[in-house]
Amino acid sequence: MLSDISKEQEIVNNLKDKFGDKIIEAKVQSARRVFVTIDSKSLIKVTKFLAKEKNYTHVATISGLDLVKNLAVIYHLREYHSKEQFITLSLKVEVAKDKPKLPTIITIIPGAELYEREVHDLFGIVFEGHPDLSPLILPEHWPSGVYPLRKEYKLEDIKTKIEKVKK
Amino acid sequence: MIIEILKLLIIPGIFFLFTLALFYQWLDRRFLARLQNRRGPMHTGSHGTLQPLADFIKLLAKEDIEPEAVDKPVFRGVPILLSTISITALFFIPIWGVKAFVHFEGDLIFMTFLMTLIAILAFLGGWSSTNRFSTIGGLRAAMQTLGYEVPLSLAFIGPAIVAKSLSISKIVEWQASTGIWAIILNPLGFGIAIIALLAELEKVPFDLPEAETELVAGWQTEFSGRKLALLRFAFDLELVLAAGLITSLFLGGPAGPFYNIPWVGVIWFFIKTTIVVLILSNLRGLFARFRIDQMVSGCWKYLVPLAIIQIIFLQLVLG
Amino acid sequence: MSNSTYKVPIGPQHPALKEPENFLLTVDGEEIIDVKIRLGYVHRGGEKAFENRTYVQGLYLIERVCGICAMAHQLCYVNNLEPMMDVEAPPRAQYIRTIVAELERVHSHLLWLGVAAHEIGFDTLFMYCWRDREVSLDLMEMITGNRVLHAANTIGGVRRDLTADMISKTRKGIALLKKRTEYYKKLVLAEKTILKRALGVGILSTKDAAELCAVGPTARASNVKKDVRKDDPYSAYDEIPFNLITYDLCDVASRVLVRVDELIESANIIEYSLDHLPTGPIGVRAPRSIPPGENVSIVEAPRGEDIHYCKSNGTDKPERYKVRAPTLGNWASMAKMLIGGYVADVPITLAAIDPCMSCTDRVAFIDANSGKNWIWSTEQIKKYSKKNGGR
Amino acid sequence: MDIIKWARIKSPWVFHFNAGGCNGCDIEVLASLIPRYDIERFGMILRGSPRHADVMLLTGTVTRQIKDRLIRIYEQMAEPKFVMAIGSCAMSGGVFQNCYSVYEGADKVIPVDVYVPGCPPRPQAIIDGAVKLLQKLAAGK
Amino acid sequence: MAMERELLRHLVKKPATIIYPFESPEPIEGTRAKVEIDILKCIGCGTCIHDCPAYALEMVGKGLTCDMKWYPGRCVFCGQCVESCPRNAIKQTAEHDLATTESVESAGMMSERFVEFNRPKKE
Ligand code: SF4
Ligand code: SF4
Ligand code: SF4
Ligand code: SF4
Ligand code: SF4
Ligand code: SF4
Ligand code: SF4
Ligand code: SF4
Repeated sequence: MLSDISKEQEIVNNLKDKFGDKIIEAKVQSARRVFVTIDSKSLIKVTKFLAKEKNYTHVATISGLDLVKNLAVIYHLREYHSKEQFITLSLKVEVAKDKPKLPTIITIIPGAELYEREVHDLFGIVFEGHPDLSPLILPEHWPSGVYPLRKEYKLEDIKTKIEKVKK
Repeated sequence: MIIEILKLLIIPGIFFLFTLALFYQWLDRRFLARLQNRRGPMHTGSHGTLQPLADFIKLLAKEDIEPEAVDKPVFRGVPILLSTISITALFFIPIWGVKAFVHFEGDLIFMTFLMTLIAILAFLGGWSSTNRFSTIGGLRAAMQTLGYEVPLSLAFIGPAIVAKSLSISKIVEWQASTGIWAIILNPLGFGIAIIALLAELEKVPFDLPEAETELVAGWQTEFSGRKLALLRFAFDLELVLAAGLITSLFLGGPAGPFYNIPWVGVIWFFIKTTIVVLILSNLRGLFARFRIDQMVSGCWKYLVPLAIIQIIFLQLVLG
Repeated sequence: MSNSTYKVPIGPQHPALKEPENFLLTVDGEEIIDVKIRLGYVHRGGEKAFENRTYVQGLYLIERVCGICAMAHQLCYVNNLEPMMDVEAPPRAQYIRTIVAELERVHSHLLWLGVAAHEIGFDTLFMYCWRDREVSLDLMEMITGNRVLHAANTIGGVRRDLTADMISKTRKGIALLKKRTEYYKKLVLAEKTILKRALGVGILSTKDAAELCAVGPTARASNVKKDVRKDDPYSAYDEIPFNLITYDLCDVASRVLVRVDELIESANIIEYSLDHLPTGPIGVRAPRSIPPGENVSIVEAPRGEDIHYCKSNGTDKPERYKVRAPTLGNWASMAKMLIGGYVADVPITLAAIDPCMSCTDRVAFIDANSGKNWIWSTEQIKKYSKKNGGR
Repeated sequence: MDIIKWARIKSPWVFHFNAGGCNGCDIEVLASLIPRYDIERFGMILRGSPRHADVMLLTGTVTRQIKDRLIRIYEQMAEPKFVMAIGSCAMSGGVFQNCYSVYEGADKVIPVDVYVPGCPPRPQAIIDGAVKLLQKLAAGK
Repeated sequence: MAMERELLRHLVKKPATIIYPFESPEPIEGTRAKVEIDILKCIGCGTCIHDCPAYALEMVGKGLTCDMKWYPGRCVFCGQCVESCPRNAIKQTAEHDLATTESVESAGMMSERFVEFNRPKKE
């Protein structure tokens, strides 16, 4: 890609300057695609900085990810207002699988509420401070503690688990 | 006496009305389909003419579910009453000759009363179903009455003033004998009556009580089987009634060349009602549904003043 | 709650919704004072299925997230995978993709116009719109082989080439559609009954639209200038000139107008692409597996932006595939539009954002205020109505 | 009763139920109403209320969440009633086979009378299914 | 008024309806419907089965002697099998009318019903 990626580089540099070693990895993948991995402890600080000072107030979606040892959450953030910049910044944090806890970002970006609930449903990540993490899309009679998108559940396992609960 | 009974059964009578009702339903559906560039029912009987009959019989033979929660006596009574009233009202319409089967001075008033009754029955039907959609549908039917009732009555008064009588038969007689159709003096009244009757029939743009996209099937949602068959039949009869009324009050009923020969009169009547039905279906294809508040306020804002203007105009011309 | 307010459940099975979802409206007379939503009826567990399908199988699974923006989803999918595989579809394929994507927009907007007309009880217009929509479906069947789920793309290109015969037929069809669209625009502006039902209904101000993250035509009808095709061009959009349509009435009427204008715009795009169609191959060979990596792709579907995230692990199956489809972005705005309106306006307001739940359902949302998860069964409703005097 | 049978065959009112499909089938069901295909020719009218209908047009994968609804709606229909399973989702789950949240085929939940393969079946195929249903009725049952 | 004119225009126009099944619409070339396998061309490589998103193909036996099954109730008519086959043994015809009413007691019958393509067996 020969396109101009100075804007993307700029936001990455900004983040690096501001947070230093809290940024584990930051790369410009291609035009308008930035991937940043940060330490889970500084999630709130980084999001606040992005939202308040860089105008990244639009959360396109939140993806969960199972890295076998850890779980990861990716916030796909975007600047909503300006027209020239359409950078999608994917902010990744990792959490330990046995203690999947993260602070909620809905105090900064209210639109994240539903996405956080979805991730909770499918991966079992607890967002501390979220007002309501009740099941969102999974069917009724869903067995508690089964998070279908985690790798340890094979498709068939889930099915048999559901059938069991029904009986 | 025997002739009277034969008449009751055959010519203006029940059998005739039944056929006419089904025929007009077919005509309405086919015509609308044509306007929409479709074909409409065509595989039942020749050109689908037997479609309404098939629908009717099928519904009669279908299981009749009465939901637990309904108010049984009312729920059962509404379809029966509705079709009886529609038939009764039809006997006031002169079809065979200029005199209706039943006629008396003031039967026009009685007719408006019957039409209100029909709307009230719709409300009762919806209310007795105790289903959300039905209830709202019923309420809407009642509210709608508030809108169209007054302009409808005012529009009916026009021909009455012209013929100086409140009897439908007399009005027809006057038109037949003078050769002047009331529509000539009452063009506005004619339009208003058509619009108001469209509302009475709960057809687009006034099909609010059974608006499918909002209320499933409105106040009819819970009816099934026989009851639904009767309801639909009652609406078909009402279509005949509406067309017949317009024909009688504005288009001179069976009047026309050689109307004194009994069959010719019926044919004239038939032609005129068919035209009215076609006008009604055309309007049905032309508009989007109104919202209930728009409908009621529209009636009061436009139809009522127009109807009054029409009457004042008549007074000036005749007076 | 006073006695005059009662609740109207809309769905999960309701004629105004093509798909099963549940809305619960609290109404006062005919006016709506509260909206609660429960989704989840169409959750099929597709995202897990991706992890068990190869990338090739995924091509068809992704289409079936939704039958209306199938092409948009598939395009997003291949746009996502191709950079990861380090292949690039040749220019001719990019143009064909653009053409099919725009044809899909035409079909989707016409479908929408018809449904909207149907929702306000204007069945004649519904019939006409859908009749004309058949033209675009025929074109798509000719180009791709199917009317609705096209399977037009392969990873690395498109499946079928455009022949000269197809091009001339497409031109003819598009010209016809353009004429009809102009007629519809005239009609919408001239017909009193349509305007009456659309003007000032379901207001969503520019500020709200931005705050609630509305996307697609819904946002553009609220004068938010946002269109992925312009902002983040993919396929051949960076070479094709077209206008970004916005209206500022912020109501149902402007949502209609945005779509009608976009129809004409799409027709222009197709004509331009046909005129400038590059020659060359229509696809390149793509590997079956993808080296570890991740990517995000965004596509402007007929209803707004569609965003996919993919993580690969070196095999021929994705580690994780995530889809966020357009309608979800508009849910928050919807509640805003409904409150304060009339029951009779619900179908048209709902229709105006063109909600299709099949894609949204990964994320169901219930009630923004209380967040309590409940569905009303018929029995409950009956009980409730008795308690409240049945009025 | 031949006349009743005749009436039944000539007047099958339909009711559309989406049990969790992708829209593809649903728009094709709607498309069979439009001028090009016009199923009203056979006297088929689309009704909003299951109580009025004879035939349920079932589209989409039956999801776990909607199963109870589907059964309830089916019970609300008045006898005699028929079900047309439209699309591969309603027949076997289609591409969603072995997903954790779907039943593989609607006939695991309610009895089905006609199966219309396709994804989505085009309107002709749906009409063909309807005609085959009517033929089946005419032949007996 | 624009609308009324349009309505009346349709009165004289022929309806757009195609009286299917008594008359068929113009066939469009290349539409994808029924899957047919030329079993004599098939070498039993299994690529089609591997790529089918709906598990609609099944191989009975192995290699050159295998037979194939196709499940119409599962197939989504995507055409990937046609694309994948190295021997062009699979094609899709334009036959859409695949509906069936045959009832089988067992639930889930449609997904169990298949079309079988058998190799002629040598005596
Ligand atoms: S589109 Fe119209 S006819 Fe069809 S189900 Fe919906 S409301 Fe009913
Ligand atoms: S909600 Fe839709 S997109 Fe999501 S997993 Fe289910 S089927 Fe797939
Ligand atoms: S918004 Fe979603 S459900 Fe609707 S057409 Fe687009 S992808 Fe499909
Ligand atoms: S059969 Fe195909 S088109 Fe129909 S709902 Fe299922 S995936 Fe969609
Ligand atoms: S993809 Fe080809 S080589 Fe690989 S298992 Fe399948 S048939 Fe064999
Ligand atoms: S057309 Fe698609 S679904 Fe059908 S057998 Fe071939 S690959 Fe499988
Ligand atoms: S891909 Fe072709 S050759 Fe291979 S098994 Fe399938 S049909 Fe036979
Ligand atoms: S010629 Fe084709 S079928 Fe034969 S080995 Fe090569 S790829 Fe396989």
